[in-house]
Amino acid sequence: MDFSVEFTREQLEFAEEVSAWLDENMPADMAPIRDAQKMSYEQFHKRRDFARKLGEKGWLYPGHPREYGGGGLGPLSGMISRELTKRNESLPIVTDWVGLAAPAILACGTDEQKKRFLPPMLTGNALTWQLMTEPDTGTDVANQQTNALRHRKEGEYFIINGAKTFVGGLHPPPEQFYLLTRSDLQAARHRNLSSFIMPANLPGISIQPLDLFPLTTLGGACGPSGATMEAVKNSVFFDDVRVHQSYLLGDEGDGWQVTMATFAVEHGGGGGISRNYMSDKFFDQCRNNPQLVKRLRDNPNLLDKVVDVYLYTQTERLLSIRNAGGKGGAYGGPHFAMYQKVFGSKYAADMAEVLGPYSFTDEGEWCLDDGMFEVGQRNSIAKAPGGTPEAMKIQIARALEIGR
Amino acid sequence: MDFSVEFTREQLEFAEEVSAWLDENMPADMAPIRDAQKMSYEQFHKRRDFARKLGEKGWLYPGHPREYGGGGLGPLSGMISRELTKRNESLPIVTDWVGLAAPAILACGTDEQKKRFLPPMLTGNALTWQLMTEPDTGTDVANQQTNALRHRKEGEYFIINGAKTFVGGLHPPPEQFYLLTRSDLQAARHRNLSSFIMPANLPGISIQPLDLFPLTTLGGACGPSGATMEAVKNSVFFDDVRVHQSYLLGDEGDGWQVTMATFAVEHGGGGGISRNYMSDKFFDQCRNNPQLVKRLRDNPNLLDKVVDVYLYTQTERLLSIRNAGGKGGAYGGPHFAMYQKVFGSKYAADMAEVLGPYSFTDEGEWCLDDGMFEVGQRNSIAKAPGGTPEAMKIQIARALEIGR
Amino acid sequence: MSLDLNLTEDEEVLRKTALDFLRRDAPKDVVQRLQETNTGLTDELWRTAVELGWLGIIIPEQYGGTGFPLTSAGVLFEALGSGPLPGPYFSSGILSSLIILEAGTEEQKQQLLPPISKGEQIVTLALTEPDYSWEPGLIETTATSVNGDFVIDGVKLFTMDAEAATQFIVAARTEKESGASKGISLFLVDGKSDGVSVSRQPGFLSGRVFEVKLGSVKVPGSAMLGDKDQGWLPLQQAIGKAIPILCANKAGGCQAVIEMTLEYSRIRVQFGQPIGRFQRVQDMIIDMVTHADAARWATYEALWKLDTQAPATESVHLAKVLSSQSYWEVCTLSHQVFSGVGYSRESPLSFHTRASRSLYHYLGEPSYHRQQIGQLLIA
Amino acid sequence: MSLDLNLTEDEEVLRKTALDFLRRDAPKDVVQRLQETNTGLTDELWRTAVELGWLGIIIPEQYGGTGFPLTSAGVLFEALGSGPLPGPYFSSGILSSLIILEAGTEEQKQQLLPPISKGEQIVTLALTEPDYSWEPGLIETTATSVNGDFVIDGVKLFTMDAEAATQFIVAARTEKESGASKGISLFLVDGKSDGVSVSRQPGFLSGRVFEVKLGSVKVPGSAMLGDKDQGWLPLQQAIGKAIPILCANKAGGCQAVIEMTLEYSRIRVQFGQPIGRFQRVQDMIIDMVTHADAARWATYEALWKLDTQAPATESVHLAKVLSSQSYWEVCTLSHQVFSGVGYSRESPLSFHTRASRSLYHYLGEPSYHRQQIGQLLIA
Repeated sequence: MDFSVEFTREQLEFAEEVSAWLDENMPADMAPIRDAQKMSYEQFHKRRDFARKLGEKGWLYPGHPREYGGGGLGPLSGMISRELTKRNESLPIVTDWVGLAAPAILACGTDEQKKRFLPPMLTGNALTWQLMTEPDTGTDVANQQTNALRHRKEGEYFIINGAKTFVGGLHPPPEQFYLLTRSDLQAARHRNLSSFIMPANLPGISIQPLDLFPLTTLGGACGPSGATMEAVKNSVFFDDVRVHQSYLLGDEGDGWQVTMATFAVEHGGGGGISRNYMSDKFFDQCRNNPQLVKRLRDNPNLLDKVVDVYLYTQTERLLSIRNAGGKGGAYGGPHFAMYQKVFGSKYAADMAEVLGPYSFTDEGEWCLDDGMFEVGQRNSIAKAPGGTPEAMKIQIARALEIGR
Repeated sequence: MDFSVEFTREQLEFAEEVSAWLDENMPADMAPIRDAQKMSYEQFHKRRDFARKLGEKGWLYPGHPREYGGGGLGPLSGMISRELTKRNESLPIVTDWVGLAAPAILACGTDEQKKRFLPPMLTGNALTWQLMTEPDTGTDVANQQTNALRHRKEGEYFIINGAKTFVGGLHPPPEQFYLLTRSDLQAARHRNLSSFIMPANLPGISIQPLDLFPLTTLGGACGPSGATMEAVKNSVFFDDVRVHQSYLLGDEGDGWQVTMATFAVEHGGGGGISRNYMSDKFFDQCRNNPQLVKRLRDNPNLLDKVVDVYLYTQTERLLSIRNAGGKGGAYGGPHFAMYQKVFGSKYAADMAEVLGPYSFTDEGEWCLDDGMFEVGQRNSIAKAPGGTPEAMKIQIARALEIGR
Repeated sequence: MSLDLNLTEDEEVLRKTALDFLRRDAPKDVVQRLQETNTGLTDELWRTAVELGWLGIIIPEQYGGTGFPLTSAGVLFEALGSGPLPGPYFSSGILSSLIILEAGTEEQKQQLLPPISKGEQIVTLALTEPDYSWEPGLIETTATSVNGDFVIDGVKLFTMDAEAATQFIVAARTEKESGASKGISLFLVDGKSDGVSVSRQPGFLSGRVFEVKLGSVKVPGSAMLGDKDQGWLPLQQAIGKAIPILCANKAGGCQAVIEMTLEYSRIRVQFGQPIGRFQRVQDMIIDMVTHADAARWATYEALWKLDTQAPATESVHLAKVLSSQSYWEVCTLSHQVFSGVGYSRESPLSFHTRASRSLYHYLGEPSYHRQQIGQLLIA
Repeated sequence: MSLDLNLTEDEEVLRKTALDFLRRDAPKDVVQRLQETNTGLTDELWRTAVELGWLGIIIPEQYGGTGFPLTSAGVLFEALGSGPLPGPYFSSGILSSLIILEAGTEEQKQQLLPPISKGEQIVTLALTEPDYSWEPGLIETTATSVNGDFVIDGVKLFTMDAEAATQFIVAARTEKESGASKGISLFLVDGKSDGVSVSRQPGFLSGRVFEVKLGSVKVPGSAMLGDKDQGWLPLQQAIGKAIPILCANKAGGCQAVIEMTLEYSRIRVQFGQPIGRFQRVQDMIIDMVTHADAARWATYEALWKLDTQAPATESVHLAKVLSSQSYWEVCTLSHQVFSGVGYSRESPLSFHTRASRSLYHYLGEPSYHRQQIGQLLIA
């Protein structure tokens, strides 16, 4: 076995190339914004503009096929986010939702659809929100109440009515929606759905931001790309929205298959090795915050809590290694993502115990690490984004061949 | 509110009377036998004989109605087991299974049945095993495969065929079985069952002890009455056993109702306030075992494990107080019993961590408290006796009005 | 055995009154608005609370209160916890009053307690410092004697309700060379004194906590509560009595969260049935009930012991560990059941999440109390 | 990144051979019988294991072994853990061999290792005493120098495989006044020496552990492994290398328990469907998999670090904490799934339950290793 995570010479050389390019092309004033809910319209678009610049080089989605606007870079692709991460910028801001729609298009779209939809998405020109969740549709994704029904006379058009919620991100509207709907009121469950990839500015569409206190789930928000679109969620309302059938993704009635292709990517954890930035910062505090160092030396019980956090985060890392290293594992369920969600709130509690009430304040002289821990604590209660642990357990049980 | 658990003057006076009687009537050589699987036939019957003596005075089941052989003692009844407990004898050995059948008879039996069956049971003359579990019937009690079918010609007889397992106790046979069967192959689920209270020595009955390593669940085995019949379990086989209909308990087809009346008693926890003898002994060790005292002073992490055990056992005690004190609680599920089962194995692990491998040895110079902890550790994995935690959670969810 | 877990008639009235008050005067939109203010108060709410006698509930009659047992205060604060109602009710009416009762001279009690009871003065404890701890060793604020007056210097962090308070009880070191708990004195400091500055320590989860800077604040010798250098013991005793009332407050929060979760799990439908039918959801709720029940009964047992003068130290520590952890965990689990709709700042669940976090370390975090239990277990 | 979690071809062969061996030569009835014996051995099994080279797997070729990397030994012992196969394979072939390699002189290695590798000698470590600990401070056994010989006095408890062993490695104090880890020397003591007595410490869960009494046992000066007073460091280093192989053994046990539990949950029907369909059962199994996966990969990462001479201390502690707890917890959860049928002494689950308990404290209980991690985290 080999647990080393060293880069090849080729990768390191490419990293230098990326770094040099960034020195030249990355605008100033892109310092991280810990609480993304506070990102202004200008700050947001500065990041989008930069993403387009990355997109021109194929570096926004470096792993996606080059013919559709990706970088086709294979094992080199990881270097780009690594170099971005080093600079600790709140980037790449436009990738998150495209990241889910693009694989669905690659898996289920026609050649024509791939050529039409992917390039603007992969070059950062078509910000695309995924619209699945509805007020009555959470874990039970198949239970869509938003209807996309064929127009009675102009049969090549669909008329969409309904509401989506907990979707999208900062500063609407985006360019596109990736939308799941019910398109057949009679057909059986799982056969009554259709997916669309469609413009977001059609008449009858309205968007309303929600006032939520967590930003995203624990892992996500604490990284350098914490300030992503996930920071703000919205409701989207469809009121007799007229959409041409050419925006259908997959055939009419194929919505469930398209969705499953999306989930396989969303819940799989992506195959990268987990790095938990919040716990990194936490251990830094334990080593370097003089008051804390003193308390931990005097109070072995508190130090034992630090060990708890260590064990949780090591388990998280080891499960992500299993995910990434793949073949040695016994099954392919989203075990890592589920663990991170369930135990994220457990180690958040331990961190708070150790750090004291400093964990909860996010501004001023007495806040730690620019309020990172307060944001982390808020996020630790959010388990829904990207799929609830319950939904993941359903998948894991299926992978273990005990669940349906 | 009042959390005091003091006795009334009347209770204390009665306790003295009991104590005096015990001084005179309890045989010598009844020292506790920690591992009840090692209790010999002679030791067993010595205890049964003494139980009959208690039964003559109505002190074997002091709370049950006097007219059927109980003591009718009301609030005084607790004093008897308290005085027995003080002497730390492995008593009262015959009570356990009668304890379940008797309430079923009281709730569902006819007057005639009560008069016929209860006195021998409550005076210790009819040891009665409860036979419910089958090889394919655990949590799903309604799924009985043992058939009691009317004889085609002699219609007042039932013919019983099938197998029960994980039932009964030491040194078979007992005098009676309290048996649940399927009596109707056509009727709907829950309406196809009948209960019997019947002799255990009929032709066609055979009993085979099982070789199990736990004795009972955590709480039970660690008390002074740990060495109960539960220590050994058996399989019981019925091969064309002929039983007269006068042994039916409740009407034919009422088996489910009778069983539910039994469960209400079995899972309710009985209303007493929990005392966890194993954790008592554990805290004694922490205070008085010189090596352990030293380790706990030197090692705050280990002391923190002791605190974990303390918190578990206090929670257990508090839930039992809620059970006993009743009306303040929000619902009436078997929460205390469930907690004890689920967390019993957690604090068993903590105890082992603190006590070291001494926890696992049950004889010789180096074993602690006469091997009590080894027995406790073995028992901590046994959750089925008296109902699995899963079955209890079904009941709790029902009591919370969310489960069916 | 005289075990009896029922409320007395008086307690039932207190409870009902408090719940009615919340329903009528402090429904969820009011609570949400109050949360965002620096005082957690409106004049009307304060006036009503004073009229109902809540500020003087544990203050003896001779000092203008009603002198109810601690258990009754627990019942009241359990009910208020279901809001949870913001405001300095606990800080002033319970904790500070108890400190004055434990530490103050007869004269100080007569002078200070009636205005607290009438709501004219709002007093809060300023104890913890940058080296955050509920143990005495880390107090660095000093009070230097100058011609019979004292000059106080230091920084107090995470001071509850400091903006609403008219006065602070400040723990300061009057003797440097003594041991950890010796040489600490308590002072009543007017919030308007020169040298006092108060600023909020912001954060959604932080609650109403403030930095209180004391820069050469001059107070008269008469501002000292009780004896010089001897402030720690009465302070500890007062905190020990106040803790289970705070625990009751958290237990009330747990109960409210459980009720809203049960209700939601009965009406929210997924896969064709109420989510409460799913074993995974049931197990979360069963966990919540276990936590909350243990916390509630540990709390009332501690209160009962205190009211009957039984040794209560261990029970108080137990109650604080269980209730701090329960409230935290009950909210976390509830969020998992509610998912998206619980994340809204308008959701009452979020009020409780916020309270469960902001009260977690207050009067000692669980690990502190666990340590104390550990010492008692091997004593 | 060169992350690769696959076994090498050699390791696949080792694994397959070991699993075939278990199926053919040590099926469940044999394991059950061996468990009840004092040695855990039969002559045939031992001979086969020797022929397969298992006793010399980590012993370098110049001392008669095959000198495989530690990872390979991990693969072998993971496979054997699925039995779990009783017997002194680990005690002699891994732990004692590593101690001799770390502590012994060149001459001692040449003399002692070949017979271990050939299975002619069975060596086990006798370290822990009534004041049970894996830290050096509590060793009270003494070795007194008398005319170039040593006289050893003391009691060693929970000594694994002592009945099967022909020789013990005994840690004894040769210098009283030194610090905790100084003044300890290691001696090779023949099991048949005068003054040695061995008796089993019985108990279903205790495994094959023995009290070894050393009453004025005389050994020649040449019996000392390595340098006088300097035994603790090499002992610690050997234990550090042996631990992850023991962890692999536990990981193999976990995997076997998970497989039997999965299979049972697919075939056992209650309420008209396989119990694996119930969320409560699924959640227990998901927990088991989480525990076992973390333990397994922590173990192999530690082995990889040791084999590549990377700093491995933290990883070794991590592996021991996770694997001891995982094996314990996986068995406990499995019992909840199996319920009654798992309680039988004939059930293979009970073999694992027994092993998970008896190996829990061996080479340091989790709290000991947690403490070490804590120190590293703030170092």
